[in-house]
This record gives sequence, C-alpha cells and structure tokens, in this order.
Amino acid sequence: MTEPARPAFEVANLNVFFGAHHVVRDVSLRLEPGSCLALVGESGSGKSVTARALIGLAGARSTVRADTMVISGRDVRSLGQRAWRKLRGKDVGFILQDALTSLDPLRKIGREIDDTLRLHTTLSPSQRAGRVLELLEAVGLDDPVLRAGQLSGELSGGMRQRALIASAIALDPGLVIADEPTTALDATIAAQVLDLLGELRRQGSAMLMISHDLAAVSRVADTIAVMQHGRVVESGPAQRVLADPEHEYTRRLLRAIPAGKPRHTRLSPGPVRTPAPAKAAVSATAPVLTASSLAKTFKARGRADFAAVSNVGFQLLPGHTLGVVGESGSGKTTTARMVLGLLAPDSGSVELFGKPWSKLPESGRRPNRPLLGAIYQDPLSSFDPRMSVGKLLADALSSGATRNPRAYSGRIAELLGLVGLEQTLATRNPETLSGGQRQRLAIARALAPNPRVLICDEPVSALDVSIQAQVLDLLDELQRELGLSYLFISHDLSVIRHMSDHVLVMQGGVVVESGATEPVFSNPQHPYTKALLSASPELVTGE
Amino acid sequence: MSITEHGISPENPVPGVHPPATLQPSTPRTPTGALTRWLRLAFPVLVLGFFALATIVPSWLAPFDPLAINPVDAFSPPGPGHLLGTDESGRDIYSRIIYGARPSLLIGAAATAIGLGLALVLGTVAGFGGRWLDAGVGRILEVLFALPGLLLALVFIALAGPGVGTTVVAVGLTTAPGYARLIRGQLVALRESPMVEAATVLGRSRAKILFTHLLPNALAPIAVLGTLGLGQAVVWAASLSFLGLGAPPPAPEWGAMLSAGRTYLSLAWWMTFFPGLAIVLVAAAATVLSRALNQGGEK
Amino acid sequence: MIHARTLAPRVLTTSAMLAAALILAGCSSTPAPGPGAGNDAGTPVSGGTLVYASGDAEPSCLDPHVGGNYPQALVSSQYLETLYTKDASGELIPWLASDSTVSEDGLTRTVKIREGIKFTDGTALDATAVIANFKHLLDPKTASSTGYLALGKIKDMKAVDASTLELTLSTPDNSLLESFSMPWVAIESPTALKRSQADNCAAPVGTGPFKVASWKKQDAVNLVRNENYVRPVAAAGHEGPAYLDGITWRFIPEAATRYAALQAGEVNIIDNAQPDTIAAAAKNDAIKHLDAPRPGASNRIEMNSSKAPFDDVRVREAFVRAVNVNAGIDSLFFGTAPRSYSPLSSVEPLGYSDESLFGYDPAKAGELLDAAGYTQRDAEGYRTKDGKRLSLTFPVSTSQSVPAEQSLFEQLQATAKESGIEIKLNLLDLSSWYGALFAHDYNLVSAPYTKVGPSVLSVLFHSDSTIPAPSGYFANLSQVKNPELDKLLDTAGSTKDEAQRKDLYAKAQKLVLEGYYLLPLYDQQNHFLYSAKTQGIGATTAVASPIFFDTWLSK
Amino acid sequence: MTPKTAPPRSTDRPLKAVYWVLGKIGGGVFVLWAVATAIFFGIRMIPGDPAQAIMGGPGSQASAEALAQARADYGLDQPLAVQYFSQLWRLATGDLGTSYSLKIPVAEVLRELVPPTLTLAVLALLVAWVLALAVATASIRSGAVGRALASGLEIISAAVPHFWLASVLIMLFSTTLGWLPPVSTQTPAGLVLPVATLALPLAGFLGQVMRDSMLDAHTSSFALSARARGESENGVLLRHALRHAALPGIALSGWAFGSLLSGAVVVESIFARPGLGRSLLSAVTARDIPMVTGVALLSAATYVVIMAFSDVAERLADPRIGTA
Repeated sequence: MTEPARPAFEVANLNVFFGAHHVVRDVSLRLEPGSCLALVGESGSGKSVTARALIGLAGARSTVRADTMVISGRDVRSLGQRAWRKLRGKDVGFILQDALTSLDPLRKIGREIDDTLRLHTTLSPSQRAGRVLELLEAVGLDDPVLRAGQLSGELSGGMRQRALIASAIALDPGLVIADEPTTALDATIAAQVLDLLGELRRQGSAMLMISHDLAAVSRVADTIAVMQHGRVVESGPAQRVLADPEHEYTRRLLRAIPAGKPRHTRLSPGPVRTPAPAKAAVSATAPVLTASSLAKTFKARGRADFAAVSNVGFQLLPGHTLGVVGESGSGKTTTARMVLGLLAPDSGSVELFGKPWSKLPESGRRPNRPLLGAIYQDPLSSFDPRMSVGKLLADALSSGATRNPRAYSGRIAELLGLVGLEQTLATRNPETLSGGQRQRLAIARALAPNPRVLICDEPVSALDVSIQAQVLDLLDELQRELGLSYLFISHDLSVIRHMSDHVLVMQGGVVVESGATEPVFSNPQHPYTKALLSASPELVTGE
Repeated sequence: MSITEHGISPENPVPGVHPPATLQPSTPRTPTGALTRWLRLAFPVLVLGFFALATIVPSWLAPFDPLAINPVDAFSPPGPGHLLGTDESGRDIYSRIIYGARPSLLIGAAATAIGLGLALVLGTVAGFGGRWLDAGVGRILEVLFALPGLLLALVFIALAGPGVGTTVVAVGLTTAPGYARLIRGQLVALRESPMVEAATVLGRSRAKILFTHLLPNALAPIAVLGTLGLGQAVVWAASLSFLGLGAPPPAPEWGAMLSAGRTYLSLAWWMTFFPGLAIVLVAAAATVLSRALNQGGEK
Repeated sequence: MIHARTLAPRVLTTSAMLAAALILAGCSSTPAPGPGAGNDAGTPVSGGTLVYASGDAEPSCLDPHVGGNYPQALVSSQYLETLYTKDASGELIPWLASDSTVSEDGLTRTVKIREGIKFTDGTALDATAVIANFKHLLDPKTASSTGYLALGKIKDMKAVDASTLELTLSTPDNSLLESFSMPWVAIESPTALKRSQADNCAAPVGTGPFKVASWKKQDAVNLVRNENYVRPVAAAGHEGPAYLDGITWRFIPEAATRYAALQAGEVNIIDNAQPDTIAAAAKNDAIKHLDAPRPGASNRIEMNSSKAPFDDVRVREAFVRAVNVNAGIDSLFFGTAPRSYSPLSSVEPLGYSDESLFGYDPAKAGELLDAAGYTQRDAEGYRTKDGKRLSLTFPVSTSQSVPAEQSLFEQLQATAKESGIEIKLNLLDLSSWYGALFAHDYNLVSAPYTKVGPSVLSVLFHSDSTIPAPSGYFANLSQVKNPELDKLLDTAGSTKDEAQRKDLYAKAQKLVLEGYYLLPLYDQQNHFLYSAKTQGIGATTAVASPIFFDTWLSK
Repeated sequence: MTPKTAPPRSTDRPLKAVYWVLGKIGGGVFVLWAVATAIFFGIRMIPGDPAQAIMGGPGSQASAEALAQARADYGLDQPLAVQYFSQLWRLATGDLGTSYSLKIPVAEVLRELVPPTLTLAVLALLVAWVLALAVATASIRSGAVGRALASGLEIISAAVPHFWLASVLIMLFSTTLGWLPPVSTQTPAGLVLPVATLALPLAGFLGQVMRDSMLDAHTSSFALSARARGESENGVLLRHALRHAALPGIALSGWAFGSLLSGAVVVESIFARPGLGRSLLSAVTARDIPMVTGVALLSAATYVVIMAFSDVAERLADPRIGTA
C-alpha cells in the first residue's frame, strides 16, 4: 500500500521499439491509488506492450524510452535487473490473459502462488503454505487445500484466472496490472472475475486493466484510455468517454458493440462490397431445418459417460436466424455437428427441407450437401494450407472437380466482391490474411455452392470488436440479399441477441429456454438465462 | 511430445497444421541474425550440392583416378601433391572421396527410399485402416522399434547374409518404423482437423478427401524426412561397411575407405579422418537442411 | 630344445636379434642374461602377469582338439604340450614322447612315452592317456578337423605297457611324428577329457608351464603358473616353473586399438602385428618385434584349374606374369614379408622354390593371352575371347587375409587390368567365403594352411583333396588332378628313405610351380610386437606359436 | 476462443493403472514372440545347414556322422512345427537354448555380458543428458551467436559415426597424448573413452530437442508471469525451463537406449570390451542363431522395459498425461 499523495504509477511519453518497429508512441498515463484505468484497444494497438514496459518486461529485443516512468514513487527507468525483480510481484502485480498458458502446466497451483511469497518475504515454508491457502480462499476458490495441490490443467478457466490473480496479489501490491483478464472466460465467469478485481480495487490497490472490450471495462474503470496504432487517441473519465466520445476511433469501437443494438442495425461503417442482386423475398414458411429430440452421449474408457446433448429440438424458418447461446460444455457445438451430419445422433433426428437428413448415410446426404454451408470459429484451420484463396474457392465452386482458379475466375471475383475482399487477394495464401479477411473468405467459400442454410459456429468470437462488427453486418446483409437461414451459435449473448430472430438458451446439453429473441431476453424465465443476461457486459454509460 | 514423434532422430518434424498465433513478438526457435541464417541455408546447400555434383560427374572434381595405384607415393600425407593425402596403394584420398560419393550416397538414398516407402504404406494403413489395422501396425512398429538400429540390421544380415543389397534393405528397415509412426501421427492429426470437416460439409467423399487433402498434406514433410534420413542412412551404411558387411573393393565407398584406413590409424590418420569427415559433413548438412525445410514448412 | 625361428636369416629388427641372442644364450644350458640394447635385460626375475593381446577371433573352445585353428594353437601352447616338437634347426625332437620307432613295413609305429610327468590335475601321463587323447580326436562328437586329419591313418592303437604305445596304420605315414608336434594333437589329461565338452572347452588340462584359471568370454582367458611344472627336456632358459605368475590372454580385434594398447603399456605383447606398426616399432626402442613365420604352406594365390579360363596353363602363367607382386609387397609390407617362390613355408627344410617362374612380365603375359585366344579388347580395355571377357572371380576372406594382404590383392587387380585381365574381388565373411569355395565359384583364392612338414603338399595338391568332406570342404583349391603328382606325393609320404622323400617332394613342388597352379606370395605372416620390458620372448612351438616359459617382466 | 474447461479428472485411476500394466505386459510378450518367430522362420528360409555352424562353421571338415549327431543334439531333425513350438515353449520357460559356437547355454553367456553393456549404456545416457542440458542452458543465456554455436555443435556431434569418433578419440587421447588407456577393462579410466564415444552423438540429438523445448518454455507466457512475480532468470531456468526441457529427453530415452545398444556393437568391438553388441556381431558372423536370437530377445525385452519406465517417468515429470 502506498499513501494516497503520489500516483500508483505515472509515465510520460513512453516509447517502445522492437528493432525498427515503433510499437508504442508517446504514451502518457497516470493512475491514482485505488482507482482503475482501462487501457482499451484492439490487437496490435500496443496496449499489451505498454503494460509489459511498465514492469520492465517489454522483451529482450525491445528498447523502451520515456520522459517519466515512476512506479509507487520510484523512478524505474534507471533500475537494474535486481531492483526490477524486487519491484515485480511486490509493488506491482501482473495478471496475464489466458491463465492456461500463464501458469506452468507442470507445477502445482500452490507452488506458483508460493513463488511470489518465497521471492519477496522471509516467511517460513509453513507460514507461506498457510498464506497460499488464505489467498486461494480470498480469490473465491472452493476447497483451497485441494486446489493448491492441483495443476492448472486440472482447473477450469475461471479457477485458473483466480489462481493467477491470487499469485499477483499475494503481497497486495499498490498496483495491479491485468492484461485481458477475462478474455478467455465464459460471460458469467468473466463477470465474477471482474467483480473480484473490482473488490481488490476497493481495498485500495490501483488497477491498470488492459482490454479490447469497452463494454467489459465499462463497469469497473474510472478512467479509460483508448489506444490505436501505438498511440493513446483518447482518454478521460469512463462516463465521458463512453457517453460522448471525442475521437472517431472511439466512436467506431462503441458503435461496434452489438449489445443493446436492435436487429439489422449496422455496427460498422459502410461496407466495401458489391451487394448481390436481391432475391425475391422468401415467401415459403415451411421450416428449412428441423431438429427433433436430438441426443448424443460421449463414452470414454475409464471415465463416466458424458451426455453432451439431450432432447434438443428446434425449427429453423427460411430467411430467419436461430441463435443458440450457451457457455462451454452447453452442447451448442455438438448440436451443430449433428445438424451438419458430421455426428450421428444417438436418438432423435434432423430433417432438411422436410426430408430426412441425419438418418441418411453420408452418401445419401452428399447430393443435398450444397444446401447446407458452415463457417467456423477458426476459419484458417478449415482451409487446406496448401491452397491459395483462388484455389479454395475454385475447389468449392467446382464441387471438388478442379482447383484451378482460372476456370472460375468470374464467380471467384463475384464471391470476393460479395464478401468485400479485394480481387487481388485471390492469389494469396489464407495464412497471410487478417482474421477478418479469413472469416470473410470462409463465408465466401460457404456461399460458393449457393446454400440455403448457413451453420455459423462461433464465427466472430476470435475477432476484434470492430472486425466482429463488420462480419456481423456482412452476415446480416447476405441474409437479406440471399434469403439465407442461419443457425447462429455463440457464447456471447449480446451477439446472439443482435443477430437472432429466435433463440435457444442451452446449458449442460439441454435447452433451458427458447422462443422469439426479444421476449426471451426482455423477460427471462429460467434462472440461467437471467444469470447470462446480468453477466453479459452492457455498456454502463450512466444515463 | 513422445517417442512416436521421433524415429531415428528426434529432429523429425512434428506435424503442425497451423501454429498457434501468439500475442507477443514470437522468438524464432533457431538463432536469427544474417550470418547464422545464411549459414543455415548456405552450409547444407553447398555441402550437399558439392557431393551431388561429385555423384553425377566425379571426373569434374577429382584430379586423379580413384583406382590408379601408385605404390611409390603410398601413405603420403596431405599436401600440395595430394590434397588429402594418399592411401596404402598411393591412391589419392580426395579423388576417392569424390568418387565414393556415388556409392555412398546411392546406398543412403536407396535405403532411405525403402524406409520411407515401407513407412508410407504402414503409416497410411495405420492412419486410415481404422482401429484394428491401426493397432496391428502399431504392434509391428513396436517390434521393429524393439530391435534398435544396428541390432535390427545385424539380425537381418545374420538371416540374409552380408552384401550391399542387404545393407540397403537392412538400413531401410531400421529407419522405417520412425517414419511410419510420424506419417501415421500426421494423418491422424489431419484426420481430426476442421479442414476435413469443412470438406465433408462441402460434400466431398472420403476417398476424395484422402487424396486431395490428407495425403498431400501428410506427405509434405516427407521431403524433410528424406533429407534427414539420407544423412542418417549414410552413417548407418558406413557403420555396416565398417563392420565388414558393405561394398566390395576397390569401390571407394566411404565406409569401406574408413574401415580400410583404420588399420593404418597410427601411420596415416588422414586415411581415416577425411572419409569420416565426408560422412559427418553430409549427415550434418542433411540435418541442417531438414530443419530449415521444416521451419519453412511451419511458417 | 625349443628355439624361435629367429635364428633363420629372416632376422629383421634389433629386437628380434636380441630375442635370438637370448635364446642362443639359453642353448648353453647355463641361463645367461641376454645382452641389453636400449634397456638392460638384467637377470630374470619371477613374478608379474603378462598381458597378451590377440587379434584373432576369440576361440569358441580352448581345447585345440575341437575344431583346431591357429588361435587355439596360440593360447593352448601355454598349457598343453605335444609328443614331439621341433628345435631351432627345424629338427623334429621328442618332447612328451621319449622315442619312437617304426616297423619295416612302416605300418606299425611304436611311441615311448616319457615317464614322471603329471597333468596339472594330478593325473599321470602314460600310454593310455595318449590313447584317450587320440580317441578323443578321432571321435566325431569332438568335431576335430586338423587333428582328425593328422591322425587319419591310425587304424588301431594299444598300450603295450604304461610307457609304450603301439599304433597300427592303414598305410605308411612318415609325417606322423611331425603331426604329433602340432598343438592340435596336444596331449590332455584323460581325466579332464571325460568331462562334458563344454567343461573341457572352458578349461582344458595339460602338462604345460601354465594352466587355465578362468575364461571371461570376450574379455580374457586367465592363465596361472603351473607350480609343479617339469620340463620334459632339460634346460632351455631355465628349469622349474615359469617366471611369470600368470598370463592374461585378451582379444582385441581392432589392429589399431591393439597397437595403441601396446604403446599405452596396457598389454605386453600383441600378435597379428600390422606391417606398418612393425615398421613404426623398428624406430622405437620401447617396442620389439618377433617374426615367427608359420610352417606348412606359404601364403599363395591358387588358380582354379578345373574351369575356364584357368583350365589353360597359358592363361594361368599369363596371370602370374601380369601381376606385379613384388612392388605391392614392398609398399604394403615394409619389408616385413620377404617374397616367396615356393609352395612351402621357408621354415620347411624340404621347401623348393624357383624365382625364375614368377617374374613380372606384362609383355610375356600379352603374348600368352594372344596365344590363348584372348585377342580382342572390350570397351573397358579388358581382353575378350569369342566376346567373353577375361574375368577372374577372387573371393577374399576378411578374417583370413589381413588388410595389407587385401590391399595387395587390390594392387594385383590394378596391374592385371593393364594386361586386360579383370579381377573381381569379393570381400566376404568366413561363412560366405567358404560358401563361394564350396560352390566352386572362384578362379583365384588365397587360403592359408598350417601343418608341420612337407606332407602339407599332399593335403593341398593330391587329387583326393578335391573330394569335398560332408561339410563341402576340400583343401586342393587349385583343383590339380594329376596322377603323376599323386604318385609322387603318395610315395614321398610313405617312404622311409629321407633322401628319397626330399627328392620326391622337390619334384612335386617343381611340378605344381611349373604348372602355374599357384602364385606364391610370402610365408604365412606371424608377427608379434612386445614391450621392451618383456624379456625372454622367442621360444616357439613347431607351429611357431610363442611359449612364455622363459618370459619375464623386468621392473 | 471459446472458453475451455479442463477435462473432468478420471474417476477410477487404479483401474486405469491395471489396464496400463496389463497392456504393457501384453505388448511386451507380443514383441518377444514376434521377434522369436521372425528369426526362427527367417533362418529356415535361407540356404545353409545350421549343423555346419554347430560344427564350427564350414571350415571344419566335420564328418557326416558328426553333422547328423549335431542335428540330433539340437533337435534340428524334427518336423518344423515341432521345432517351432518346442522352441517357443523353451523360450517361455526362460531357456534360450545352447550357443552353436560356444556350446554353452546362451542364458549363461548373456548373464556374463549384460552387466558390462548395461554399465556402458547407462553411463553414456547420463553423460549425454548432462551434456545436453548443460549446452542447452548455456546457449539459452547467451545470445543468437551462442545458440548458433550450440546448435552447430549438436548437429555435428549428432552426425558423427561411433566408429569414427572412437578411432579419433583413441588416436588423440591414447596414442598422441597418452592420457587415457584405450582398452582397459579393469580400471574405471578404461570406461572414459567408450562412454564418451557413445555419449557425444546422443548428447547431440538430445541437445537439439531439449534446447528447443527449453527455449519454448523460456519464452512462454508462464515464464513471463514468473518474471512478473519477480523471478530471476536463473529461477525461471531452474523452476520452469529445465523441467520442460527434460520432458522430450525422457520421452526419447527409450529410443536413446536403443541407439546406445546399437552403438555398443561398434564401441565394444573397437575398445575390446565384453558385451552384448560384440557378442551379437561375432554371433552374426558365426551364424550362431541361438546366440543371435538370445541377444535380439534380450534387447527387445530391455527396450520394452525401458519404454515402460520412460512412460512412468514421463507421467511423473508431466502430470498432464495422467489427467488428459
């Protein structure tokens, strides 16, 4: 703890270089004790590097310059390694994102937390052990004794994150730096972790929170600094920044947040794409896709059977979007794979356009495969790494007959235009594309055989907010232009709410609530739905 | 990782369809820096290129006839006259090494080819044959593994009798299981990959997927394996020649040269040293190149 | 008494001189110190263990009755003794036997056995003991090859009394006593022979100056001094037990390693010394050299006269004239192996040699080949006859031909090429090599054959020897089938007239030499290198295997 | 990414353990059976009479009776099936038969030869490990050049053939410098060169993998968070990197041991040490089939055991395996 007079940390004109790359430019930040500064930006904005520079871990091949760099009253610019080590963990706690990789998979949780104490205190091993248990208790882990003896691999994402936090706050440092602390977590868990961090702050530590998600930080941050291309483009009190952003980029970020945006409202600036010739509005009302009482149980040797999905049924109407929301292990993806005919249901069936689908052998399904398209969370891994963009599309267009782009140059150009990709990309290898471009490519490929239905499995969860916005808009426009029906799967309630006409809320493999989107969410019946709603980050703009 | 990723050499590439993207600037596995990068490619290319040339047109590189005996200047040490000295019959060591490239490398190449061929069959069967075939092949490989390297070769020679042909097959046999497990692992990894799902959803048949997506991707690292294997095979073959189970004289095969030279170790070290150096160079170059290829493949 | 071959004119290095001198001194029955060079020999002292490093394959059985090869002879010479042996001048002298007579018809051989000699297991040496040994040798179960052949003519045997053995022969055999001098027919304790073959192989029991203590496979055979040793014939270097406490008999196949071990002082003496190391040792006072060529046949290349192209004597001579043997020997053997022009070893008194037949003469070779019809040459410059290339298959045993010899063959191959003769060298391990021979799949071959006495000629050149044993083995590798030669050999083998014997054997040798059935190279090489602190080296058996009875280690 | 939770920890571990052990044993038995069978039939497919080998090779002028006798003694005159099953039975009862050339039970010979080879191999393995880890650690701390040097060193030494290295070492340390005895089987000093010959190439191989995974661990985010806790570079190396580096080493040890056994063939002949490798070599040249079979089975068994051990070791070093 530091006395309120001086700031928890202050940097002026921080610059970080990786060789020639100037990744952080003239960043100036100041953080008062007990308050929370959110550093918001998308991947590559330099926010993480900034955070690391603050604890002298920007990396071996980096050069850090700053006019001022004071942490808990110490000018750290001149610190030697030894002095830095004293500072880290004691005065500054650092919480990395993705606790799975941030905890040594080979060491027990207890030991990882104990390290902090071992390094900075003279406590006896037994005292330290006791303290470790207290800490685990404090971060809200049940049965600390058990947990301390477990490996990160044996804990759930939330628990891991808590454990990591425990190791960061072991010596309740004056400053806690949290880098994307909730990114990898389910909404409800994320909410809990955020509350935990908020709790710390109330105990007086200052907190620097790095995040890509304005909505997520809006409930904890006092001040917000928005970063883009290594610069802080706007900063100020959270309320103000969120209510009336000055910088265009901030506005774009805010606009991109699907939360609270009604269906069909654009989330991103005007598209650079050639709209498809609008089809006659879909008149038919017969369901394109019908699932009735699907069930799937996974058996593993020497382990209890795991009922992934039981008794799931739904109808997908033409031109509509059916959203499926739920957290990991809720059976969303299993359902999707059964619908796609990649997994045979133990019982129940899927029908496509009223005809049997899941019951058919693969050979029987093949003729109708073109009706059904799919896009995935990680498009890249769904591409053959040996094929260029053009080849991929040619392959899809020719239904596997050829991989020669020239044969289909016309349609390829069309598709690229349709999803807003430059024609020049046709020769590129997907690996060289950005996340957004990859997902657009995936959509283009899915559209190639002129499907009527698209299964979208977490299509945007790996993307930055603004990119996510673009993809969501794209999907929305395509749906209207081509009269597509979507089965849209996501763990992100606000995305689902923005995209769907109807929703299924799934938990533990069963549908806990379903119906038309707005009714369900404006008046949730099932406690789980309620929990999801309260957990899902809403913009807290004060009004 | 586990033994399955490692055949004769732990440097075999581990199948990675795509490496995970990391947030911080990732540090490359092997040292960067212009010099080392240059070395990493120039060294193997130069060495292997040189010996490749020697294999094709030895007469361009060799100043002397490798078989021309000249008792008068037997055992002459390295010097201007004979770059790397002469052997007990006054034959020029350098020229013999040059001419020895062909038999040595051909034996290596043939052995590698056999090894890879065998591995390909076994690996594919295991990768696609379904659970039972997979298990069966796994057992076979287990057996081959249980007789490591020279032991398997020797047992095989004990049965088939010594000779160049036997050597080739023996070496091929010893190297096959490693490759096979690798190819299998590759295929299994690919089989589960979203790429296959996507293809299925696009309505591709099993066979089509196997031939257009799986095999080509699984075979990509074969080039890497091949280069690596070549180096290894040359060493194995040389070891067998050394044990007196190799190429007949006066063929200047490196292993044979070595085993001939070692008798005169105390008198003419160069007779042993330089052929050995040739082997080491080839093997090392092969390893370096395969690593480079592998990384190229992963990028 | 026993002397090394080192008295022969072949003396090479100072070290060998010393050995010779030492033994000369030994002759005058008062043990006198050998003169020192480099280091003073001093008076013999007891104690210490000699470490012997053999380059030969480790015998599978220490009893030379079983099988019967030179490695066995080398080691068993330390703990087994023979009925007869040879002295310095190559004279055959009784050893465990005291005397022997043969009947007029030459069909009955009476052997007097020396009395008062005991085997190291306490069993007394007598006629029945000897019979037990012969029976053992002739028993198929023993699988004796060398000894079995040597005693082949014995039809019946009986002990007249304790010290008198009477042998009945199927045909007269004047080489029998020479056969008795070979370690492969050494006399072992009959009690010991009653044990299982495995036991007897592991530790044969004899009358020698040492006895087998233990045998650690692939590591060493450990011999210890026979404290109660009694010399059958009085006074060589000394009387009583040997100086050495014992001998560690190690097997170090790698020539280079073996020499390194000698240099490092880890071992006292090594056999199968390579020519280059011998030459190196000559410049080095710390290491001395013993050259003890083996008796019997010389090392030679035999030409398979049973099939084309060597069924034509002109082609055989052409080959002989086409290859430059001397140049090769000079460069590869560093003067350690004098050229031989005889089928017999130079230590065989009855050896006959004719240098004139074997001169290097490519021109002559050319004429002969033209005469033989090999007038054309093919693309690679080899001579052809009716479009068939003049090509000779030469299987080489890696275990029987030392590297230098293999190199020599490569050089012959090269010189032969100049005369348009192709030689296909196949380096083979022993089994494959024999395989090739048994299949008659050879034109040229080099196989050593050690046997005491000129009777070896019958083994190598008698037409009977072309008939393979059940194993497929046959000794007459040049496959000469000549009734006249057979007659010569038979008479020479059976006559009691020493002069006639000599004459007949000379005729026989002349015949095979002039028939160009073989190309003599040099004596069977048998070189030993030993450290200067190892004194009293030089005494050898009839087959030139060293005996370390007189040997001692100077401090 | 969608959130991932850890897989539920398996409920019935003991059962799994039993499965595992049974699997190992079954696999081992199969391997041994396969090796024995392959050799048994292999040897009968090739021309040549085993009786020859028994009677001291083709060189011996063994009489017909002698050969017949030998066939009878070794049961080679019985029908194939009988021979096969009786041999299997004998092997099952631990009887490896009698060596053709040595005329004594193979088991006896092996009992003499296993210890020296094992000593050699184990020592070499240890040395190789230490070397590999040392080089890896050193290279991590030094910069790009250091790593280039290390990797160069490793690649070269991994490429060196045993027999060549042996010759060079003897030439250098025994002949030229006279520091070490070339062939001493009594003194420990005699072990130095053989062990070095075996260890160096292996160290090269191990070093390459260990250094890679060590580098991965060193640049991983858990290493970063350790540093963020104030852990020193040495600490990171000691508490995190080393252990991760060890994993592939352990996984490879089965393979490594194999390579050592085959290396022993060469090393034992050159340094004139008694051992399995050398005996296999002489057995091969003497066509001593029982001996060959014996050595093969033994090394196979060794391999199976080593693999089992390295599995366990892996589980100990990497608890993730147990849980996943």
